[in-house]
Amino acid sequence: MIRILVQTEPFDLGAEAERLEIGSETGAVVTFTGRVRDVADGLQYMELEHYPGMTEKALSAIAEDAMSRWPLAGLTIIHRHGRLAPGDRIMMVATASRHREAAFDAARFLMDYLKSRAPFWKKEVSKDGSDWVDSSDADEAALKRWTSV
Amino acid sequence: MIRILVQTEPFDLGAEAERLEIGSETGAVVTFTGRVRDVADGLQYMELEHYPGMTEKALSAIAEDAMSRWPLAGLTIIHRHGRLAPGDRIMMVATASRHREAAFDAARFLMDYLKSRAPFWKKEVSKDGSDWVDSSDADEAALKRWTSV
Amino acid sequence: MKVQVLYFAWLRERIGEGRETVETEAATIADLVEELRAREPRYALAFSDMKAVRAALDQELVPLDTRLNGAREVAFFPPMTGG
Amino acid sequence: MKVQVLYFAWLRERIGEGRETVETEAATIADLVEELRAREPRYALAFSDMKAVRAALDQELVPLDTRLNGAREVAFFPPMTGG
Repeated sequence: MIRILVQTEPFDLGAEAERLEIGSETGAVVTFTGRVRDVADGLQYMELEHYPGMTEKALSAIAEDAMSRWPLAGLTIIHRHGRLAPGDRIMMVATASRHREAAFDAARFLMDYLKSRAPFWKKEVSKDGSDWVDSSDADEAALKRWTSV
Repeated sequence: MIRILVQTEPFDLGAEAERLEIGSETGAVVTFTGRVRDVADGLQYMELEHYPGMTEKALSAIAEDAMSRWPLAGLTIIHRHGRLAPGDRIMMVATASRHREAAFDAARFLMDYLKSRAPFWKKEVSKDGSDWVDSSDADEAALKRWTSV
Repeated sequence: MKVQVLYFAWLRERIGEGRETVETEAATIADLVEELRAREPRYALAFSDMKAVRAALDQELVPLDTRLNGAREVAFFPPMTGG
Repeated sequence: MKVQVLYFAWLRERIGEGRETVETEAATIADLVEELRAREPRYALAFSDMKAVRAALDQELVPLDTRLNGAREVAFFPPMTGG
């Protein structure tokens, strides 16, 4: 069961986790929540741009890949776009499985792929100007964990 | 900020995650929720015994260890005891950090230690009788991840 | 051949629009970049460092030497920063 | 020397109580196990496979050859199954 949402509105982490807690075969649910952090010179807001159409396709492909790699009962990806304030939630993933190993691995896999393969771009706006957030070499390197297998 | 609760009552995962989302330095919150799974011959309930006094000490020691290994803004451990039905939540951990790596690693570390080093014992009661859940070699082996460093 | 060309993030800002229809005979995405660059300085500026540019063909991430092959939509953007 | 002895899970069930005060001259936890075993069959049964028994001294997990050294509380239990 894959659930993918791309939206400007906030989401309810507790309710999303509960959606995955169905039946009595799911022993483990892992969630990750990403939030807007402040920057050195005081963030006014973050503007999250995305590529409508491709975003949904990319998230679905990443989700299907996770479902094929681990025995998951379900997974959820919610990613916001638009204007976000410091401390706002940006996105979440949640994974459900019989055991903790699969749930943890799959959540981490989803995050590693979302960071570098989902078409979102972050712009940080502070009183001194604005900057597009650079992609990180560490994030690109993190993907290698999953391809060397 | 360490929060540890040992209780018979259910807990509110969403509210617990939100407690860790303080300020604008925390970019990542990871949660793990463990649930009672059914067994082959139909679980009536699970009885969770623990060692009052030692439980709180052991959980505190595991939590302090995690705080010293990773740059965490906070972590939460809630573990229930008493009688639980199939599908009930048994326990949760939550970790908060600037970045996802520390939050994921710390949550996994907490789970690995809770499995084999927190004084809880699970008894599964089905209509055909009852059985104490055996500890798993895989759980014991999982601890090695953290000691070989 | 008519193709929809999309720009995101600072590529969009430098070029000044997010989407346009381009008439092109380019065989590959890289050829299309050359044609655009030759048009106007704002394109030359946007495409000055191709190591910082990624492309998608009909909404699939692809290398820059990929052939257009009748694609309807080509998108240019910096490395993604999701999550 | 008087020491509180606690039993959990199937050790508690086999011995038939969760806690008792024991008068002992044992030097180590293993010595205490020997004393208990000699007492009654239910103790011998509970302690028949020591590979399946863990111990805590004053609420700290310790090896079975640990010296009692005036400890107030000794606990016996199977490998833990938390989480």
